[in-house]
Amino acid sequence: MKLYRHSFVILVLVMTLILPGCWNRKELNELGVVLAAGIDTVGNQYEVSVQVVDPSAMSKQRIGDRSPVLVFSERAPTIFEALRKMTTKSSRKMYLSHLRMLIMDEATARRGIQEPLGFWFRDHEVRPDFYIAVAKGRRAKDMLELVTPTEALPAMDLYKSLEVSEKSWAPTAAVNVRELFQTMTLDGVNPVLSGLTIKGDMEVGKQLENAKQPLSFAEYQFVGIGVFREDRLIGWLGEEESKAYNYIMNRVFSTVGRVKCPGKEGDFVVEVTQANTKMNPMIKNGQPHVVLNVFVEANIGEVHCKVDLRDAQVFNAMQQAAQDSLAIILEAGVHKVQKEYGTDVYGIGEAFHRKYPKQWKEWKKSWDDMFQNDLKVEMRFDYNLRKLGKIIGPLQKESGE
Amino acid sequence: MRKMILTTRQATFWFTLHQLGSALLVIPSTLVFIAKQDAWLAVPVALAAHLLLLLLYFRIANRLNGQTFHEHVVSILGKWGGGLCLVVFVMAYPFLTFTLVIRDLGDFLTGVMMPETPSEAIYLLMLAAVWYVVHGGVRTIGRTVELLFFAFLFLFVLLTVSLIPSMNMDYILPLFENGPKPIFLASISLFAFPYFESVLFLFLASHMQYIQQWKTVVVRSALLSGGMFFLVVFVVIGVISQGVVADVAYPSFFVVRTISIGGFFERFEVIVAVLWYITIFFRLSLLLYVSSYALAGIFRLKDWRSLLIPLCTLGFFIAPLTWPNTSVQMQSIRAWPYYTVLFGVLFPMVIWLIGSFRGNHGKK
Amino acid sequence: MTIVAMIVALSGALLEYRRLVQNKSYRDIIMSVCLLASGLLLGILQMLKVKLPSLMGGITTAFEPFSKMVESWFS
Amino acid sequence: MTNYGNAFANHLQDNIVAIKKAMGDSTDLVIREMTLAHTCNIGLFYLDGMADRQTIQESVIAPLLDRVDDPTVSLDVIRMSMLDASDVQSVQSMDQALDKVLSGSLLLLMEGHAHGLIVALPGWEDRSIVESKTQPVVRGPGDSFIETLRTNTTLVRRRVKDVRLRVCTITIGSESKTDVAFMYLEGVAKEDLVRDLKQRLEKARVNQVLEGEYLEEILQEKKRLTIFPLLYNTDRPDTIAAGIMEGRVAILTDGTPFVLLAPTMFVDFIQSAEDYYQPYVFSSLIRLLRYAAFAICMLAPSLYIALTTYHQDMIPTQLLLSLTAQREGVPFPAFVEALLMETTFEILREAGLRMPRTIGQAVSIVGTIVVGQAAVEANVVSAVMVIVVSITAISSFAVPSYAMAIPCRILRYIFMGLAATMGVYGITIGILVLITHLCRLDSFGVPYMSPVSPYRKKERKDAVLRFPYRSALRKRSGAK
Repeated sequence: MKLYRHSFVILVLVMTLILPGCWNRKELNELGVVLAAGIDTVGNQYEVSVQVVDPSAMSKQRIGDRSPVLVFSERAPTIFEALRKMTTKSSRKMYLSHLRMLIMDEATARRGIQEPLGFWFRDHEVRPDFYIAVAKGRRAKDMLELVTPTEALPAMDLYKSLEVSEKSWAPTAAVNVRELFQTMTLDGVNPVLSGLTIKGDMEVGKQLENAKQPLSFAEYQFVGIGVFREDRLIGWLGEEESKAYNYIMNRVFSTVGRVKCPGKEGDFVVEVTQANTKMNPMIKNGQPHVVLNVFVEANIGEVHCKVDLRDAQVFNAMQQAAQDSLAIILEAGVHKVQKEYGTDVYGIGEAFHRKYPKQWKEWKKSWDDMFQNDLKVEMRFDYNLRKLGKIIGPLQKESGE
Repeated sequence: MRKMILTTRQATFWFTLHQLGSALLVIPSTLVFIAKQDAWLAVPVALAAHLLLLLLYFRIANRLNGQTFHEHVVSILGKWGGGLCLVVFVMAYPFLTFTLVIRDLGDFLTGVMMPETPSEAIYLLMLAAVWYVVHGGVRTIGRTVELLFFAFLFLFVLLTVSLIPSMNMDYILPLFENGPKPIFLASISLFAFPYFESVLFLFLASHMQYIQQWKTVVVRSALLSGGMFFLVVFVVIGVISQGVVADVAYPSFFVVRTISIGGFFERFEVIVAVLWYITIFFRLSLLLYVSSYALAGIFRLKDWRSLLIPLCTLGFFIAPLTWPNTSVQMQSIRAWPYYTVLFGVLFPMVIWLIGSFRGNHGKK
Repeated sequence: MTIVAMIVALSGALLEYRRLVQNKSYRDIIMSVCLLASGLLLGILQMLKVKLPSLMGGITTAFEPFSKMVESWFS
Repeated sequence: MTNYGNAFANHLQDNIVAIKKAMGDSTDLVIREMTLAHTCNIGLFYLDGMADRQTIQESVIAPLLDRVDDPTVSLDVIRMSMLDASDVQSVQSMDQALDKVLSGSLLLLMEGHAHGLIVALPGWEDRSIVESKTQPVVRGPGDSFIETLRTNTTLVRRRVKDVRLRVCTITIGSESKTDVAFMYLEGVAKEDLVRDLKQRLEKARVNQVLEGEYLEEILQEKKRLTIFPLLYNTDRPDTIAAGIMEGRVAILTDGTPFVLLAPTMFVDFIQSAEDYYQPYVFSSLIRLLRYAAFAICMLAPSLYIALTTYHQDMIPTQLLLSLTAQREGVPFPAFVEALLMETTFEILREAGLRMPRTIGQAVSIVGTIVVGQAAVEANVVSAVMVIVVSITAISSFAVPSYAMAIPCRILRYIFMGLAATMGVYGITIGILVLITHLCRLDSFGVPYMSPVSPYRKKERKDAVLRFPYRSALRKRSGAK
């Protein structure tokens, strides 16, 4: 009898195997791997563009003249429809799990990102690990069509560039979908997105020629940070202000800053190796007050003025100058965000929420207003210049006067 | 000395995995929806409440004297009354839960892993596996769980450890934002599901050598699973913040999707799924075993195994009927605790009260 | 798929019954047949697309008042 | 029983006729008639090649001719004082006598005596003791069992010098009449286990036993259907000796160098004799590696299928792109591709095994390198598939026991099917069922997966890892 029973188990297995076949199977060569997607608003419709890898162009025996990626685009009132409509143009199913970049044009961002982004959260294929950016002054579709020289796959180029620049050049914000999701669900913080644009001749930039000589005709660039209120883009931060944003959000890993030499002509450049900001909310006279404790460690990277770096006094003066210039940047950044845009992208509201949950309940409703008008931001700095690099003095000796 | 079928170790692991069961994937969302960032506090509260409830179960267990639980119920409520109560109990609680778990599994797989696969195929495969392990009897289940628990533990630790670097303690704050009330309310959900199901362990008490062993096992497994729930809820809130947790269907799955360590240690959320299949497997095995064992006992069948296939079939066909769509399911999650109170608290309470009344009566 | 499941269940049950008949456990068979038949009946009804009530829907409507009540205590 | 007569006749000639008839005039039967002391007729019977001619000459014929001078000498006197052989017994029935002759003894009959003498002088051609072919070690004893039962028991006894070591022999197989010896330590091995084994073998009705596998199938419990080996087999005497000292029973079959050990647990198949001859840290790590190899051997192709057809989102982007590029133009689905390559490899492997040794190597080179390369070039399969298949194949050799590699190879196909229908879910269910199956198995009353489950604290020390000797005396399941 045991034999029968076991054969029963085998029967079950065999039946499940043979009978219904493979429902959800997707062979690799049936997939169009989408690496980047763009959303443009055209009238009342969304124009969704996707950048799909052409796998034969990726293989070793690639045929030289084919572009490594293809761009499909389609218009529909909703994202999902547009994506599905694309199947009429491509033999492969768009596979979204490997999405690296999602780019929206400014119009879409200004109309509200919640709606077009909903699909990317809901769909089971999309993973919450791609970056989102706003195409500044360009169409998202153009961004996808650009031929990039450094990497064969433009989307990977963008992805890596964003990662690297966030690590070593502060004025960009690599916002991935998880962070965006978080900032959108929390009350006391508003989202930001990095801006992306193309410099140069777009018409040539779309052709393979763009990657065929050392200097490209057109290239992308991450420029500044877009500031949102709720889910609508309301403005842009310039380079300095973006840097301020990153300092305050404690997202500076490393950056460089140009500082005027104290008492001399010329500038010197510091390389920030460590930056740490603590946000300390407090209530003074019933008004919100926040203290930002900024701790910075930096090295001198470049000196354009004639100073004697062996002199501790000079060095201290430089340190002070560096600190002052940082303070100016931060204050300008905060001022712009607070007074001009009046949207709390720094999450100061969240900080109050964490520390004073009761008070927050009262403030929650009118926080945007309070942020703009009542909030006092105080900054305290602890700026340390440490090292000089391989050489000590400026190469040019001070000529005898 | 009674015949020992389950060792303490086996029983502890089995019960733990049973309790983790489907809750591991679903419960963070439920708790966080109610208690926001304080949800992790609901876990110890529920655990404490559960330990109190266990005292009641222990009282009953003390009275078993080598009887199985269903024999005990019959001896208290009489042949017909007890039998009827038990049949209702079994069909409406362990068996219904059995079908719900199957359904949960199907919903998860078709929802986030393989949307085009028919749920029936998923049910069939899992039920075949569960049938096979339960058919081997408690002994086989015990051995299997002993082996697989380490796989489970390994995966669990791997996941938790890999999540810790991405945690942001700010998301845990502020504590007690809305006072203790939501925490208690949230803890009810956890207390009811899965901890009321500990009443089913009474059916297994007769498989242990001593009742004392059974008690330690139940407490230990509660602590173990409670600790894991705590860790999961805590880590999940810490990584993706309460707003997101409450808004995604399977937070512990979602959270792993966001992980990328060093650019290569990423995209391993399938581990969560595997983890979950393992717990579901043992959860189903316990529910099926208890259902068929108790039913066979009530109807005085020679072999409880003869009910396995019919029960699996019934479960297979009831599963699609449990809820027509996800919204009904969401809604039912809120009512479910109050339904299970009937079985997790009222039923044992009645048994205990009548039992002690009769016991005292007999002594006088 | 439903049919496959039915065939599997039936063949499995029949194999089981051969053993049970040998052991003369007729009581077991009766129980088992009852459960199996109700299961298969449900399956057939589903195949015929008969609208069957949802279980959890019923439970929800019956116990919603309690949950509302408790939730009101805690809010 | 066969139809030759049962008792000896008084007349030598009658006996000769009877024996000739029983053996059917086989040409290798030597009948040497001698007349001692002029009147005493005796007959010597032996099988040429089975008995050692030289020894017969030196220890039987020469002494008889020299020493017997009394024509009335009795067989008993000859037995007691005339022969130089060490093992001489009296034999009463012809059946017994012929059985002995068939296994290489010499039968001596004398006119007027209705019984005979059996002189054990086996001397057939033996293979010499060489290094183990199936489980060679780098460090450790190099000898291995051979086809002769006695040599084999000696090899074991040399390692277990204990008076409690029991060797008992039974003969099974109505035609092959194979000697099967049990070796165990009295008082260490469970008594009912030994009894049980013997009973089962004695009850078995088989015609022939040529190798241990015959016994294995007879002993297989209760017709339980499994593809896993429930008895451990090896040709290494040190492993067997260790097993005996752990309280297990070794079953030695005449005519085969493979010895069985009962009871057996899963972990035995992952252990190698060498684990005990290397530092324990290293051995433990190597064991973990073997478990990994076992898993890879079983799961690698199915995981490949599951990942590339269901869970592409689990593959890192760059890898996915290069996989996609490789799969461009491959006409088959991944499942068929895997099936094709795995089967090709199994064929190659089988061909390589059965081929004459000299050609075998050429086949494997042609098969693996040329076919693999060409298949990729021709875009029939993707390059990664070839890598996966190779890894699988190599892993299957890392499992020290060939017996365990077999179920692994079978299961691989089942897992591939599951992966092709249900992806990782299918594989997980497969693993759950597999583990359940393993946990349901018993090998002679010992759970197959012990000491891991059910957990045994003392025995665990030599299960998955090898603990140092000072903390882990090698005692396992049978010891009670």
